[in-house]
Amino acid sequence: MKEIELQYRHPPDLLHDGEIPSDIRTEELVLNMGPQHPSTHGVLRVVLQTDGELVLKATPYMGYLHRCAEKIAEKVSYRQFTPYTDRLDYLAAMNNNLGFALAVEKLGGIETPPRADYLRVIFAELNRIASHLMATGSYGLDMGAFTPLIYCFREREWVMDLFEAASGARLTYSYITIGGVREDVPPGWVGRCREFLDYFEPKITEYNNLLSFNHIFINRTGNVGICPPELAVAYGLTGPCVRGSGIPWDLRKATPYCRYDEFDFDIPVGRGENGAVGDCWDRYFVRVQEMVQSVRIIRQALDKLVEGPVQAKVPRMVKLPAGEVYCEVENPRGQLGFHLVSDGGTSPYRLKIRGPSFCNLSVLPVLAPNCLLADIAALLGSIDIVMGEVDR
Amino acid sequence: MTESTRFVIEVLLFAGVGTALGLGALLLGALLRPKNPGGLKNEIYECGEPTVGPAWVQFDLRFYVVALVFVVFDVEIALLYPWAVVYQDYIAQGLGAATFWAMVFFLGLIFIGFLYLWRFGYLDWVRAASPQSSKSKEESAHHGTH
Amino acid sequence: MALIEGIFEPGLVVTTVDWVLNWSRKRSIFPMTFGIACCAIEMIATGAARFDIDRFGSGAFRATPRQADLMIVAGTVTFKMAERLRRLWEQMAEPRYVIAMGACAISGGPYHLYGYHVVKGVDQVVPVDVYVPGCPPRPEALLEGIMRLQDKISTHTIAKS
Amino acid sequence: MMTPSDVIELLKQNHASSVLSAVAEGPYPHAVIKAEGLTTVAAFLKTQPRLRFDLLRCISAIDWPAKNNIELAYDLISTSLGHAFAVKVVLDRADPRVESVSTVWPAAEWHEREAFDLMGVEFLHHPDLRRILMPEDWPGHPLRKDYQDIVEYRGLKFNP
Repeated sequence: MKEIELQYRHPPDLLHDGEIPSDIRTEELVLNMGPQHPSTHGVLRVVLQTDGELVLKATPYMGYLHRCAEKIAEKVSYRQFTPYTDRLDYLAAMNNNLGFALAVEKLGGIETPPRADYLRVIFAELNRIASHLMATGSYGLDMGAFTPLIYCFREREWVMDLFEAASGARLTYSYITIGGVREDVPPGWVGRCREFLDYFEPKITEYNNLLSFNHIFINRTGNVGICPPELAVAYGLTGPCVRGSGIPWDLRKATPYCRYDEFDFDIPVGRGENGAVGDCWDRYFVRVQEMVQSVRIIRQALDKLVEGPVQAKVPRMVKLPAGEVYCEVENPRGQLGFHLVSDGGTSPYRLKIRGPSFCNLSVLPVLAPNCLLADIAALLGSIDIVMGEVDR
Repeated sequence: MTESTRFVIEVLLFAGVGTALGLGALLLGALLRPKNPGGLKNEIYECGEPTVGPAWVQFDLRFYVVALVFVVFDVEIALLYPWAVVYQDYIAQGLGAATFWAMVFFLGLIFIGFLYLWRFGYLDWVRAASPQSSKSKEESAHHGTH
Repeated sequence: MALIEGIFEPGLVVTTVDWVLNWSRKRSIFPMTFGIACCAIEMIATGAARFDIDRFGSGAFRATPRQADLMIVAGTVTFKMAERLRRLWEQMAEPRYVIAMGACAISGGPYHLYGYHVVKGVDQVVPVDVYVPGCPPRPEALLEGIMRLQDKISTHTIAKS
Repeated sequence: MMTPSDVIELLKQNHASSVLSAVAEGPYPHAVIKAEGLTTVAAFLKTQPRLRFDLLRCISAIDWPAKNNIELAYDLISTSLGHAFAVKVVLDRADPRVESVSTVWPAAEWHEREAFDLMGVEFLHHPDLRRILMPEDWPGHPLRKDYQDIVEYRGLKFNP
């Protein structure tokens, strides 16, 4: 798989070997794109072997934020572990809660009331919008444009207010718990949510004109870090990274969960409008289009919101039968999987968390060679990792 | 107090105040800021990691070409300023066209050099013919880090 | 220790010099972009338009410790990261300050009991000036932390103690 | 789109020798494979036109000190056909050793490094088996049930 012919950024014919006299030899410089670096989106360290401007080899070193989530899962009860799932992918806490709740409910055979399901879909999609806003904003920052970040945060603050009204927190909500949702949304929340959607939809076209179709941005991200489809699937890429390479693989459509099959939305896929299919621009633009789809889903979910209880009858100390389950949800960054093994006790016997960013990052050493030094920031930003779920 | 001595005094005054402000700020800084070098502070900052491998390596020649082109155009702009200042007076004396074409000729000469570089691709970044890859650096990258 | 510290007796001149010195330091604290985990997102939100840290003069987030005065430890410090944190703190120029933002930086936070790889409190690694509790603390809490740091800076004096 | 029982049935036809046991119903349909036959079964699962499990989602290492073994669970899904399945391998706990499947699914590289790092499972012919999360000189494998917390590491005390 390694010898896939990657399209060189500079066509090889410029490599007129004969003309460059061989005595102008150059040595390699080993650089640390270390744990404290503005464009590594967290504490990731990449050792770059560079030859002048060209990167020959990039080896990522992780573990600087390994917070032992899986060991803690074996010591605390099921309900107590929900706050730790917020802190896995701290930009999409609702989706993490949903993943863990679905895994526990699947193993315990717990049915959730319909209103809870719709609320879960609404909050998961709202959190997808907030997470993609952060991703596009910080990607603009990586490429040197400061204003997109400020615009994206202006919208993100509105979503934060909606979350705060419902769950009380801005970033780590623990709102989606086992058996449903912690409490019902306050009165008038649905109206404010619709108001946000009407305000937000035209803003996406504004971002496109501001950043997506900006000539410099296209020059920096088009044709950079091209990831062919089979390489993407081989390295376990999921989410916008695999859809950017042209594969319409989305868990919400492939294996629908939590009533996602009742909504119609389509899966944006990279089409290579500004360079090859699967380059950085495609991965970025898939995220922008996904925000549009999320708005559609939320509108349909708000219309279908039925009255009723929001919490199933679940005992305070959840006790699951002995058994095993692997349950996955479509996080903004990819498939977040929980492999839950229970021995009948009140706390998981073993909980393996499959972080999408962990797998998406594994393609960096394959795509980095033959990139320019500045393209590493573009490549890393387009993969959009969160170190909380890489290191767990 | 002839015209010229007044002019000289003005220039000296101007230079004096300039340097005084500059040096004064530096002196003030040296007086007020705490100063205790040593320990890890003198180490090279590389994103919080100890550096891997030497930094004094044989760099690629392209950096030199790009630097040269920059110096040439920087000097060119530096020469443009005085010309722009006095350009008004020459227009008044009716010599506007001549001075304008003189500057265009000057800029054109340098631009031809730039076109040559651009055409033959010396500005594009191309992989060096025979990079001297060193396995040892990768090993030192391994155990130099934990 | 600066050249003029510790020479003069406290008096009218020294207090005015103190005031000017502390005023200039506390009104332009340059924080270092040192976001580790979830608190980093709240730190960026503090830097963004709504909670605008620029009102306190510390909006210029510097990427390198050489140009930074303040290190906001925003997130969980693990054993593997602690050494790098110490090195970064040492490489900052005096006068340097540290804000421990979030429960993880203060005492290991939710990872206190069973986190085998988490340092229980960043004050084991670097001397901390201001602790901002919360998980993650709201942007207003971080601004409060910066105000308390400004109060702490204004107590500094160059007189002979 | 094949149901788990079809997958197991197809597996038994082609690789009956290496399939020890299989469970089709329940929340987690899987087949337990002999450690020696893992790479051949893996290649079969990926290339078989009716299976085509091309996305290796997760490798989880589960420690059973009571049964004195370590289980490795490979969760697979096919992006073209949409069905999911899991394959398990049971290894001896004292010296867990298995062939690496990174040649079949390159995604396994990092998952195996993590299993080696946190659980101490040795993967043969792995391109680059190093610790991935813990520091290189960290004693022991933390996710084992009998892991004792260390008291001090490089001058930093543990004191919970």
